[in-house]
Amino acid sequence: MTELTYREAVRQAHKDALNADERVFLMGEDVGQYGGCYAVSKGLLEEFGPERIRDTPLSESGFTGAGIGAALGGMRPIVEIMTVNFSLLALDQILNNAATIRHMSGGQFNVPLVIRMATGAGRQLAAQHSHSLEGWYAHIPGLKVLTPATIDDAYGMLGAALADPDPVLIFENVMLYNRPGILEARVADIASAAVRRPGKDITLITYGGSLWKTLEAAETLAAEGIDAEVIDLRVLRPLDNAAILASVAKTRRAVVIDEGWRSGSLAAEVSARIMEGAFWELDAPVGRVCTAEVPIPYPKHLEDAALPQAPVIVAAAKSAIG
Amino acid sequence: MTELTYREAVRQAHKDALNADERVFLMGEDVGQYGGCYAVSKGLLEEFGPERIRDTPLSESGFTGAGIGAALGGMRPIVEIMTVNFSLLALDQILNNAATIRHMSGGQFNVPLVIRMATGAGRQLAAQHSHSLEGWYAHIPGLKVLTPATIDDAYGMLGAALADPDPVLIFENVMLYNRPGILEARVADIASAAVRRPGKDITLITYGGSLWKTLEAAETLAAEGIDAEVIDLRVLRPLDNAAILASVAKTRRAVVIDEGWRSGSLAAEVSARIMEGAFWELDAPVGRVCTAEVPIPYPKHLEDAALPQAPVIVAAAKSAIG
Amino acid sequence: MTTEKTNTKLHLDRSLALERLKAMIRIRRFEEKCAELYTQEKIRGFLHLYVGEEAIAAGVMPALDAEDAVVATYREHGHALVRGVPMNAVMAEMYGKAEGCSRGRGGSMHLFHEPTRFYGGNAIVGGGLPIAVGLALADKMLESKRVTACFFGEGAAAEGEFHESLNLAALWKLPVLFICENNLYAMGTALARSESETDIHAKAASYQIQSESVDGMNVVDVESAARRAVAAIRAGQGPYFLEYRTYRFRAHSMFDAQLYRDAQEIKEWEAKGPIVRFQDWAEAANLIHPDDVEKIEADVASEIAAAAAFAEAGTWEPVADLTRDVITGGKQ
Amino acid sequence: MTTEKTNTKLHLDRSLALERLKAMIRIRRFEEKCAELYTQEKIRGFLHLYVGEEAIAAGVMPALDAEDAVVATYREHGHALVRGVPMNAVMAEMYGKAEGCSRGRGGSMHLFHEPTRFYGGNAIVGGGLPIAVGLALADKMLESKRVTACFFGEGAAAEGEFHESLNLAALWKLPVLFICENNLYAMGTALARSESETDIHAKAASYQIQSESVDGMNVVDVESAARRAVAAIRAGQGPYFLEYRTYRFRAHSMFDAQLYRDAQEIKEWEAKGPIVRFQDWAEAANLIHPDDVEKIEADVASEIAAAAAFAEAGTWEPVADLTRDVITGGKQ
Ligand SMILES: Cc1ncc(C[n+]2csc(CCOP(=O)(O)OP(=O)(O)O)c2C)c(N)n1
Ligand SMILES: Cc1ncc(C[n+]2csc(CCOP(=O)(O)OP(=O)(O)O)c2C)c(N)n1
Ligand SMILES: [Mg+2]
Ligand SMILES: [Mg+2]
Repeated sequence: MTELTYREAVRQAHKDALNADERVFLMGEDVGQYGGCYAVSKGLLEEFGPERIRDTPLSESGFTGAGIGAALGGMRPIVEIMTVNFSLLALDQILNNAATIRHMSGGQFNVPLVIRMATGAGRQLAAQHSHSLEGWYAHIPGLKVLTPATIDDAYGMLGAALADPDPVLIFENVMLYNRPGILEARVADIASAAVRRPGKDITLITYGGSLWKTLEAAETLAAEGIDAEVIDLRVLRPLDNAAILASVAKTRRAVVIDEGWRSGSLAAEVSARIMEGAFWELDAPVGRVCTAEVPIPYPKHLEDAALPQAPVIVAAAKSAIG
Repeated sequence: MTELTYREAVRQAHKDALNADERVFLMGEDVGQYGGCYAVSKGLLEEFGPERIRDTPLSESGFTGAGIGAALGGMRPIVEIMTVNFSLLALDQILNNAATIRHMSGGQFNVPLVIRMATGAGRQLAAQHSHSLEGWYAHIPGLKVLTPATIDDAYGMLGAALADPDPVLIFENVMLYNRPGILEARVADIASAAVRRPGKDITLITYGGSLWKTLEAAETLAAEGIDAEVIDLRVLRPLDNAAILASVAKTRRAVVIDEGWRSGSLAAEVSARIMEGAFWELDAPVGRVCTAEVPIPYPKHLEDAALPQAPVIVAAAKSAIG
Repeated sequence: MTTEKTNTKLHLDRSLALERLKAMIRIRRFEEKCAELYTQEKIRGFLHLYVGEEAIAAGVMPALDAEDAVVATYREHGHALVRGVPMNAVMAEMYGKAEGCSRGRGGSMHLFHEPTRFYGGNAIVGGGLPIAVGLALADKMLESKRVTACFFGEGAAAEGEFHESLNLAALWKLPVLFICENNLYAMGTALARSESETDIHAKAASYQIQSESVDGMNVVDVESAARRAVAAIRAGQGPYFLEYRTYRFRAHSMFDAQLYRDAQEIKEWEAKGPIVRFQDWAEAANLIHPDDVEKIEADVASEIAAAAAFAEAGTWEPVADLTRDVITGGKQ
Repeated sequence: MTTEKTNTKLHLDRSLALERLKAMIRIRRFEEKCAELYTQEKIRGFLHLYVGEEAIAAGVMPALDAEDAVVATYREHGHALVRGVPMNAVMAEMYGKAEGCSRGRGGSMHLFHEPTRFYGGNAIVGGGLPIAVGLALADKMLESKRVTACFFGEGAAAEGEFHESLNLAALWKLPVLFICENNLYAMGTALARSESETDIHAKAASYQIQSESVDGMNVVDVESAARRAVAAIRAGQGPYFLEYRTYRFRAHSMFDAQLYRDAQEIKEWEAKGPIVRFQDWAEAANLIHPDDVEKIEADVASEIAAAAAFAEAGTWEPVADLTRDVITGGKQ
């Protein structure tokens, strides 16, 4: 077991999937000759050739729709949309076709399509290149939405998504690509949340890039005698209600940490579910630490201020504990 | 004061705006010769001519972006996207340009654009033509999101939106167009929620097409001795927090009724805000009545079952009262 | 669905003539029945009739093989019927019954049928084109000889998805047959008010796609062109684009007051309607006889009556199954 | 910004030659400084250099009037500088300082400037085209004679928004100057791997838009074409499309390993670079002299040094203002 980065784990998952199933192919802008905008697919073109590592023109709607068609036609496409910011151009295909075809065909046609995209802020890419819309996508019935945060999930979720008969969106937080770790489990489920740190005083619920900030906050809290449980949602649609409620029933307090803009965030949904499922167990209102409601500004100090950060998580946890 | 329909109120608002300000024009698919897909703009072409009642090709992204440009260039465009279902094709322009330009230009450029669209289910138009995404749009900073439910708002909100220096989205629920009423107030604010029925036992919070079902439910409850307060949010972004919290502080119970799909609905945001702002005042968990998480099916009985209905609202209110 | 093998030359003998005429009459009468059922509120939602355009579906489908795929629009009853989706299943779908070809979930705009590879039924203008490209991409990668036929209106040509799809298909030399049903109007928008270049088939050329503009009111021309196109595609020449010039005799949907065109224009087109024209010609050429038509009409009438009865007798899916098939294998 | 009136004929005298040469050198040195500042982490985020393409901005901007509008991409430092956005404000923006032309909010990809009607700085490929169409629509409705110049790369031509925008502009005869900077690559994707029709300016013709393909490495040709185009637009002929053939000498951004092209190709293009070529020609034609170039270099160097100092001395916007300007008049 050697150390590898999140990026390498995703790349290895692609290699293994491409080797395991002839129907699998990767398609997207600059996945081939350029090596992938975040270098995820570097080297794959040489190994698998241009048919299976397929560079596309700048046509997000067109090639995402083509992914849907190819999935209907018997293939197992992985569509890479460079970043979530460009996925808006493909949203009609994702919502009106990928997410609905199974249902509106009365169950006749499946769309076994995997769409991967980078998400998140933190690299000073400003207002049009820093969205965190994975929680937003989780609103759409018919989709599964995954947010791998660990090396194991970076690797394992791709295979699980490919095995799923329905469209699956995988959001890779840009700040995680360089993160190193050890690949331990080769198989990931895409149904359940994970307790990343057990604790008894408060539940911190998060996913994706914010997991690591939350774990950092949990350590700070531990130093101050507060034992936080950290839940990594992993799958934003469908949410693992049972895991959330079980933890809150134990700790009686919760804070949700979410890189999405606050209003209409996934954190709101989690809070509402705790309201509905654990209101009588709560000793304090569920808190939210989200991104400020602003298109992300370019300067570092403002970008940092806009995003969830460990000290703010710590403060929110303390205020929930009172 | 004569009776008119919601459709006529929106039409009259257009006429008055077109007469009041030369910079105002309406642009969209079939707004002219066809008379508008929901007949809102019928007769306007004859009255104002093809420059100001401008039929566009099927190019949602193109003409919405053109609306942004025309707004930047000194006009006051009203862009009609036939229905929210097609607005996904224009989402890149709405989110990445309309909502961000003021901010990312450091406040130099405003986008005084109004985008109107029909929204909602109930006409058996099935999976691709029945979305209720207004709550989803309310996630985006930089936009204002309006949901006129009454004749007064159908009329007044257009003028208020045109007077606003920033992009405003107006969602007209398709089930309301034929609703008759009297136009009373000619001016509408676009900042506050409205109490449509005062009450003391529970707060029912809703907006748009669901307002009337909720009022109906309130009457049923009244017959059973439960005095519900009904709040029409009117503006989904920014939400009128104060109005929500003031009512809940009084009634200590609330149900949110929202035609959006449940997970990630606006109702979740409202619930989370009550959690944050009125947890200690609550005598019961906040309930949600939302649309089932399914692309809307064509048959009437299934469509009805998917959407919020008065009996379900009544049941939710009763269960909150316990 | 016709089962004859793809063949570029069209030998128009009596049996073929009868078959094509019947296909068109079958669509026409079926839709007339639908319009009637709509006023009876048996069929609800949007209903887009194909009346006047039947020659296209009737002429194109015989050029396809059983293994080929079809992607259509919300104006797709005709395509589904000629492709071979059983009329009973189509009619039950119009009613929203569980016996419908999409189990009632889709309605008029979303006819789907796995056995004939009929991929809908898409209510988003232009939304089907990328899907067709993808189906063809799958076929190319699987080294199959299948073709994907993609139908859309001329209004779709203004959408960005049209542009992206044509480019992808041409760039990757995919086996897509693009079929533009140019009926001159997109709802109330006449072609010249939506396109700077009104010669639709010329657009295809700008993507280096072979294309033809064809009289869509003449079923023989329609079929000949479709056979040429399918042959070229199967020969590995990449996509092919056919513009069929046609006309919609009825309103866009059941909600259209038709303010944008006058009755005279409709009348002129009706005079060159695909059924009357083909029937007259075939009778004059002695390929068919008046009593053939009577027989067709009678057969079709009883098929339609049976379909309506089938749909009437169909069942409503239980509300408990509301969230079935949102995702595979269970409720969400 | 140059203030001379729009003029189709280009009289290339000494002062003009010096001006164009300086414009190009000014961009080049500014960006070299930016690259240096990037390695020092003074500039962060994405940084897309225009090196090799300077002749286009330098040649097009003089053809515009002060009242005209400009819409550009994330590779827009050169456009902003020649258009007349003060270098200090551009450099401060690169730093993210409050004195930047977008108050630091935008950074390299989002230069905006109201006084010169510079509408950004758009980081979504193709996203600026509909905006340019709208600006031109406003001008047409206001019966003004203004032109909107819209810059984009050849990669954008595959996007649906390109298609929709060209059609709208042509259909409505809007005063848009479309300027395609065809540098042969979209990130790592060579033109032939993204377009079935690689002749970009031919695309414009399919929308009935007047178009030309021009050597983008020759500032004189660039300007002449731009003047012709602007004159045609102002004469009410509708949109005009210019394809400038050029080449990007540097990586796409600071994160690009350039696996997709070889050093030899870059070298060949560098030899025909816009600055070296124009300078050699103008010297040979005795329009300018080597010491002119020295003076330009010296002036530019001190301007850049001053801009960097200005940016260094600039201030960070207080965190308390984070949500300023999300909406007008206050925080959200
Ligand atoms: C993206 C999108 N925009 C708008 C509509 C509304 N709409 C439905 S059909 C139609 C006209 C389409 O015309 P055309 O493509 O020519 O097909 P036809 O109806 O004439 O067969 C419009 C505007 C839609 N369904 N999808
Ligand atoms: C819609 C969208 N898709 C993808 C990207 C990522 N991206 C940024 S620049 C670029 C290449 C654009 O190439 P071209 O239009 O030729 O302009 P150039 O960079 O060569 O000047 C890509 C793919 C983007 N910014 N926007
Ligand atoms: Mg049409
Ligand atoms: Mg390029």
